[in-house]
Amino acid sequence: MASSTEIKNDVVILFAGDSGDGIQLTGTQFTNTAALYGNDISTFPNFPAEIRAPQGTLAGVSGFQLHFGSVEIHTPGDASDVLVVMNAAALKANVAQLKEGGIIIANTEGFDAKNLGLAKYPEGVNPLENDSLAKFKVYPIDITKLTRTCLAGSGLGTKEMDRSRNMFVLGLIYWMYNRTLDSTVDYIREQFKKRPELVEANIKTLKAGYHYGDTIEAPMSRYEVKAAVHERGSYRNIMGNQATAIGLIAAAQKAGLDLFYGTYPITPASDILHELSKHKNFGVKTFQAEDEIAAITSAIGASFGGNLGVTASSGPGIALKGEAIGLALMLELPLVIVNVQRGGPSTGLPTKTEQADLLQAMYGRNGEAPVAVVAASSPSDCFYMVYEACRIAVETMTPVFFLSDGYIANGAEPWKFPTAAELPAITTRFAKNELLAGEKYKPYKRDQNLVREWAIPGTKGLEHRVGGIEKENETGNISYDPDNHELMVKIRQAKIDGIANSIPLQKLDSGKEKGKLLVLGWGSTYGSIKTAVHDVVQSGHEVSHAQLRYLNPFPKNLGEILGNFEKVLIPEMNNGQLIKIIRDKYFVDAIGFNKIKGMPFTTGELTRKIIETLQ
Amino acid sequence: MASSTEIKNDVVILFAGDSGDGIQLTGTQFTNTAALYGNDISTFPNFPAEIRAPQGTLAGVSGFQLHFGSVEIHTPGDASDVLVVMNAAALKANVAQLKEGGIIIANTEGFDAKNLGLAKYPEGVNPLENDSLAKFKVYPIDITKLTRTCLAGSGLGTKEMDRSRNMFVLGLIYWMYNRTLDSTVDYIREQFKKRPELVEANIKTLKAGYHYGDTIEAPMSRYEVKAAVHERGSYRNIMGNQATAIGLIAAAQKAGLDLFYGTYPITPASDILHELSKHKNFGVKTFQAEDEIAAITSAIGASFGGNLGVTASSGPGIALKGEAIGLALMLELPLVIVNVQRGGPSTGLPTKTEQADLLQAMYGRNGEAPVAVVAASSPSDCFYMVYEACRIAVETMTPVFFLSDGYIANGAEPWKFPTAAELPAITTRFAKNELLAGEKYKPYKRDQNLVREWAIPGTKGLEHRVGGIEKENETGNISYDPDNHELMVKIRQAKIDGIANSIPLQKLDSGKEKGKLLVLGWGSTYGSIKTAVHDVVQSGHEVSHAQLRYLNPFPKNLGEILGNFEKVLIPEMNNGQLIKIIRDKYFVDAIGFNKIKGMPFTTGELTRKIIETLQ
Amino acid sequence: MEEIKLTAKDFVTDQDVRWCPGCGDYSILKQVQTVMPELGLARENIVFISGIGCSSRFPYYMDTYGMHSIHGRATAIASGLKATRPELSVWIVTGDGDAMSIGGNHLIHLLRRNFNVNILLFNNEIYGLTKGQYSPTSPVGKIAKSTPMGSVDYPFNPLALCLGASGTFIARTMDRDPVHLREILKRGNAHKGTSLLEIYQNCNVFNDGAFEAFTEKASKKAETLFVVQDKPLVFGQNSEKGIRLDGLKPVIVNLADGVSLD
Amino acid sequence: MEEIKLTAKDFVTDQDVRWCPGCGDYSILKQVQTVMPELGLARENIVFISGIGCSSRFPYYMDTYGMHSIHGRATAIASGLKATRPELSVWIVTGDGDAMSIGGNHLIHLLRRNFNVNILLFNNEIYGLTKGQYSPTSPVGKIAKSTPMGSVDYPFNPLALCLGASGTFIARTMDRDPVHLREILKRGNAHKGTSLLEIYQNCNVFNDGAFEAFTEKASKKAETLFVVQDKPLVFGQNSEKGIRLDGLKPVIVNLADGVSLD
Ligand SMILES: Cc1ncc(C[n+]2csc(CCOP(=O)(O)OP(=O)(O)O)c2C)c(N)n1
Ligand SMILES: Cc1ncc(C[n+]2csc(CCOP(=O)(O)OP(=O)(O)O)c2C)c(N)n1
Ligand code: SF4
Ligand code: SF4
Ligand SMILES: [Mg+2]
Ligand SMILES: [Mg+2]
Repeated sequence: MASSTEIKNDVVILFAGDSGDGIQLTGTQFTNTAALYGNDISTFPNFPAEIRAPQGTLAGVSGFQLHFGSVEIHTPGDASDVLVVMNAAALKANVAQLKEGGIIIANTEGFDAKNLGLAKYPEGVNPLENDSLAKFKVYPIDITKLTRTCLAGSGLGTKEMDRSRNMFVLGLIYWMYNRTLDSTVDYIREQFKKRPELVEANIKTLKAGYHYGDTIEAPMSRYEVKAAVHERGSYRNIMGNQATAIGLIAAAQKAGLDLFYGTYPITPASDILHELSKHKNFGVKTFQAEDEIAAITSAIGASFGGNLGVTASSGPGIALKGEAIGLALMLELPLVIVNVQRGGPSTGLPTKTEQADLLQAMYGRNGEAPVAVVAASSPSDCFYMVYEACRIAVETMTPVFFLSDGYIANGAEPWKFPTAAELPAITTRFAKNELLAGEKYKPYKRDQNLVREWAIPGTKGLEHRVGGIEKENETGNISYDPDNHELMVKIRQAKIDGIANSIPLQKLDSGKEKGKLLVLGWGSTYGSIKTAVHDVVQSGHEVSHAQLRYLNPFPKNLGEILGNFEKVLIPEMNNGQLIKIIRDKYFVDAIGFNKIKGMPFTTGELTRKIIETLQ
Repeated sequence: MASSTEIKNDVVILFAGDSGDGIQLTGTQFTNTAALYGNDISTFPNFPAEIRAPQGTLAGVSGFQLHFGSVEIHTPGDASDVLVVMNAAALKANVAQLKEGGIIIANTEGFDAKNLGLAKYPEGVNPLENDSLAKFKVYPIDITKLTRTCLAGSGLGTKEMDRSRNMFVLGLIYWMYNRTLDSTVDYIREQFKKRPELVEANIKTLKAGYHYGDTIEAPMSRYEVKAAVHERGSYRNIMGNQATAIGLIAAAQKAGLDLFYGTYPITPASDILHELSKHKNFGVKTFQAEDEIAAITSAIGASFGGNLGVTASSGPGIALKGEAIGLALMLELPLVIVNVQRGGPSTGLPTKTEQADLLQAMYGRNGEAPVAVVAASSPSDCFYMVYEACRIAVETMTPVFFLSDGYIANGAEPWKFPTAAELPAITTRFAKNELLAGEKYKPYKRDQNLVREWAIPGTKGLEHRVGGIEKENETGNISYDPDNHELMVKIRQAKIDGIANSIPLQKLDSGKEKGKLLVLGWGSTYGSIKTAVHDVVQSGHEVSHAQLRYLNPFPKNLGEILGNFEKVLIPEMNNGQLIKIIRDKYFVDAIGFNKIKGMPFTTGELTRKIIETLQ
Repeated sequence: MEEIKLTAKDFVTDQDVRWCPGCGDYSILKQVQTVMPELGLARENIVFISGIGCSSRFPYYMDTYGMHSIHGRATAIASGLKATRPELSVWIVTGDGDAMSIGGNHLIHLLRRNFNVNILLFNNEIYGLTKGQYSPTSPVGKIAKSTPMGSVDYPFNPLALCLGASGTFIARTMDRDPVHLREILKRGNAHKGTSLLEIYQNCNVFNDGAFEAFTEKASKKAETLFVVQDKPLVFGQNSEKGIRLDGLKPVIVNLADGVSLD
Repeated sequence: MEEIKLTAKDFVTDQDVRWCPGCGDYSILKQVQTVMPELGLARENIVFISGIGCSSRFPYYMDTYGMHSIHGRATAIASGLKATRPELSVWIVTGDGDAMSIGGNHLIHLLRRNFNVNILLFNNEIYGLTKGQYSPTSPVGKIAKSTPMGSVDYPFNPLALCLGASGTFIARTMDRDPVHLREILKRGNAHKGTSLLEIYQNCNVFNDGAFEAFTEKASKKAETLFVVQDKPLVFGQNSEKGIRLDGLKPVIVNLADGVSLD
């Protein structure tokens, strides 16, 4: 029997189950459908560290949280409205984050004795059968059985049938939120085109799930989440690593350069390589090197040859690149270093997020070795900031760090594809031979921004040598002269500082120009801080928010902004790194707020801290 | 004819010539003789970057500056009283640093047309023959000819005869300062024991040089520099790298451990390896690894096995060790990392000195990865501070950075050998099996200082696994738990901070407890700052001086000390690194004074800056 | 000595094994645990050191001393340990990427120095832990996550590389052949010097069946040649094929065609 | 094309050469500058890339494009350059420490990938620039700065290592044999794929005479064997010795004793 439809501004759904249950796929499908529908979205996949941890165990639980709405969405949400669990472990691991009165859809087959044991429930205890879930709306459904009956006679083995269980769930959720099955149906057709029987089976199960909503005895309510009012344009749902790959290609195209991507696989950066390796047609060369040192040095070789050299890794791999970064900055060649940060130190928490590599980016090399540093504030911002990293590298002839992290790398949000015209110009200045007769070429001659020319092999008459030993300014000849060394150190620093002239001034994301408290964030904490500040302001307080994306150099007006507030609060997903630089550089007695749990800030944590700081 | 003897408190002599002229040997010989005599001494060898740069060229000039006196000596001196030059290039490169009225002893044969050309003197110009040296006392001597005549009939070829020229010079200088030839004669006998004819030749030339002083027509005056009043004890003349090697051995012995030194050669750190490889008898194992990564990881393997694992390099090599340092701190094993700093970035200035690797030591790794950092303030202090690095590493089960630099590594000073009893105890706590029946061993159980035990392979019943992934506290099992990660990050930080309880409080080197200005230095700038502050105080100003040797953690009372002064001046041989940490940590608006020339500060530079700051 | 009385169980830890169901690593773990007691070593004198990778999780499952270190460096760490504690029995567990990509330099230098340690190289011709990129042992044309159009690099032959690095004991075995695997483990342990044991290991998630030809009943006999001291190189369904040197070129001959076994 | 008209002089830079008087590097530099004009390459299309070491100063003395990079990485840098600019003629200059100690991994992987570049490996069996420590090619027992009692490590045979890494062109020549050196340089340049040229180079300051046996008139004939396509392996004072395969074992035979040249 049909049931009432309630209107909601936003909803958080968490799909959870074994890595084998197709949880990530289910979540991604719903996300895409919602994106097409025009909802604003933020997602948070949460994988186990092992490829396939043992089935049914707590360690094996894979989750996909998605937050969609008709209003602006900036975080995956602190707690969920709907929790879909394929087994007992999935329930146990996530029920604490379910809102009171929230909905639980449980696959009863995943709650048999074996699974309850693996989930470490005491002998004979089944949460679905005692009152432990009293404050939630629980829908126990034998999804396995329903899927099998629906596919009976399909000729598929039970193993293959069970693989479609996630489609049943997806169908049911589509029904719950009044969504069409079209895009998922198209996906299924494409995905299994070589196996028509699977196309049929999956679509059948998807529909079965959808219709189950109507037929289910325990009446389920349906909800409507209207489309958000986005500015017009073609939107797509994008993850940070994809956005990074596309941003690199866009920048290379705009600069009129070929892209060379030298890397060595590492979680959570590898997907950028996977994405780029599909785009050879755009003049993209990907090189899976033997190690991180070869990855960056091959990129330096490519840059020397006139390509846009890019290398990427995560913390441990970046630690291996320090010496070579020093070489690149001595040579004064363009180089982009992508660090998709993860939990450290050492191998640390490979699949979790953290912001603890900022100081490494700033200081992780021998000698006075300044490089530019930028960071992305959201999945789609990865596109813009890696693009900026490329622009700065090419126009300043210097290595530039682009910092992302596991949270935005795998998280997704709807994104409006920019047109090439909308993107800032990138001017590449290859040196031409304009020497007068007998004149010697000076590879380290500089323009007013202290930037040298890019004279690439193949240019007749500009033959020259570069190297990592200290060089005489202009000529580039080896020089041990004491004064020249000091001059060169100062020039290399001044060149980086000068980048401040080509980047936008810092804007406040919200709040007044002057006031009691400024919350200063950087990188991926943007969404959580924005949401928290918004809530605090709603509750009648006065707070301002600024999010840094340019970290070295800082925007010129940052000092002035900081001076306008009585207090500055700096939340970071580390033990306090940006705050060290701010205190030193601006001599502002900023207050730190640190979370080091491999997880993004929740809005709640931040609002509490902000209000506490205001007192 | 004999000539008057004038008494002097201190004298600076600079020997200069081709790398082939035996300059370093001459300097070292005079240094040892002066040390035996009881003078206080400071030396500064200055090599060309090439093994043997072309003879006669400015790039090929090798210098050895030595400052000795009856008073306390803390620097090699800004300018020299005596300049001995074997050729024109040596004169040209160094005459600017000769005091007005200073003495020049020039080997005329090194001033022929060819050498004048190589030294880039204009066609036909010979400084010895025009009045360009009017303000100095010049003694042109054909040392080559005199040596050859003295060795005529010795049966040696001219090439071999000429190799003794430096002995002639040395003899003359010995005469000038009334020194006995004994120790050099002994050295010659030992050195050439297999070639008696060379023993005879060199001694003969040495004496010829000595007697030449009496016979020379242009009367030379002689000087007397009385012995300094040192506290009693057996003194030897020691270079920083030697002191480091001996300090490592002493620490291992005191801790009751074998020493494993895993390294890869690099200037200016290699001499530590050369020194240690002579001491296998002290349970020292040196391992020349295939690269810096193998150097440090082999040391980690040795530490895991219960040895004192040590690795050493200079800037570029240290940059390669970052990832492995992170592993060592995750494992919580003792490890000493020696960085003999040189000019950077990248290959930089390999044979010059710099202090630009402090921030790399503090932050040059991925994730939140704190390690302890100490630095030596003089050649002999390398012994004490590397000893401290070992003590902290073993007693805190953590990696510790020991920072030295090219200046003190190759510089020398007299040093009183400490007795084992005088050295602080080092308590090694190997875990014993005290488990109760059925009890599981907890490798990460901690004492009140948060330090875990050292359970080494071979200990029955304590079998356990360690790794670089985040671990559960106490058990050490892999853990992805968010709260545990934050706990572990805080524990690792607190463990390092806690070291402050086991190190001495910061003392003022000179000056009042409170006042207008504190000059705060770290590491090898000690001698120059001490001398400069002394001079400024002599001239009636009030200044205090503190030199940091413990950089992470800082001594507990540092904040208090800083608070007692109106101004804090921080001189560094870099572009400002310690100052960043001080400003952040103590929120003191310190003033930086930076020299980035690959050369130590001169007393003059510092006094001027101090006085300027006082105004 | 009492250690002789140890059983495979004594080498099992309390950690649950976290490899994918069906991974070849399980079989290797089992064989190693089975062989250990037969080596007459005291548990406390055995150390397993690994780098990073699925295979490198191995030490957590062996109840001996162990270190799960960083990617590619197990060989160097083991060198430092063995150089200072020669009495210990040191086992290195590494993958094809860990040993031959990032760890290539330490591997060849260990072989050159010939420390008395055992290297278990789990070769699944893929990067497992990072979810399926090609490795230095993947065949040319390998379609993997990072090579959608197929890889272009020539692979290493691990045995040839290790010979070139003057290795003194080099063997190849398979996860699916427990008997041969145990045999080789014992031989490697017996060898004084560095023993390199390449173990074909099936990654059933990202490179399933890479070694089927050698491991599956149907083809094993035809495709696999077991080299035994002083025995002729004979293989084939009914041991009808052999390898003979034609000058310097090894050629496959058919024993049926009257080629004698000498 | 006009480049043919270039002479050795055109490849000399204005930087004064800073090797020790008598260093074998001088002769190699001279031969390379002599051969360059004969290769029919435009100067602007030639790139020399080196690591760190005495030998690695080489690019500063060649008036082409060049990079004096960091220790051990020239091979990797060259790979990135060649992968993106295949039309360039890329030459790598490296030492025995630079190529086979710290740079060992990149070397074997470059050989595996077989990019069309030329590697000039200056082997003086010592670390020159750092003043005389033993290297991976120094013989066992080498007394050097870091091994006062003599080294214990077995050396690499560079050619064997590179073969094991599946190198496709591997040759050895000497600083003191200009004619052979020039010949090999041309052959290496002609080879499509990675050419590895090991060049025995005398370090007269820290390892003088390491190769005397092969280079000095007195012993050269007796100790050196020049391998020529399709020619028998003959050497000796009066070409009286030869190498023949006794089964798989190469043995030295005396041609006088009626062993024919086939
Ligand atoms: C310095 C560093 N670089 C890269 C990685 C990412 N990583 C972990 S394991 C691995 C390769 C795994 O392949 P293999 O060694 O063959 O082991 P397998 O998983 O196949 O057993 C990589 C690239 C890392 N952890 N550390
Ligand atoms: C990362 C790093 N480690 C170590 C060094 C020091 N270093 C410079 S050259 C060299 C070895 C030189 O030997 P080789 O490669 O044989 O060249 P050669 O000087 O003999 O020509 C070493 C260890 C360095 N410059 N950088
Ligand atoms: S990914 Fe492959 S190698 Fe790794 S555990 Fe799974 S099956 Fe085994
Ligand atoms: S040290 Fe040796 S290799 Fe280096 S330049 Fe001098 S002679 Fe040549
Ligand atoms: Mg593998
Ligand atoms: Mg060498």
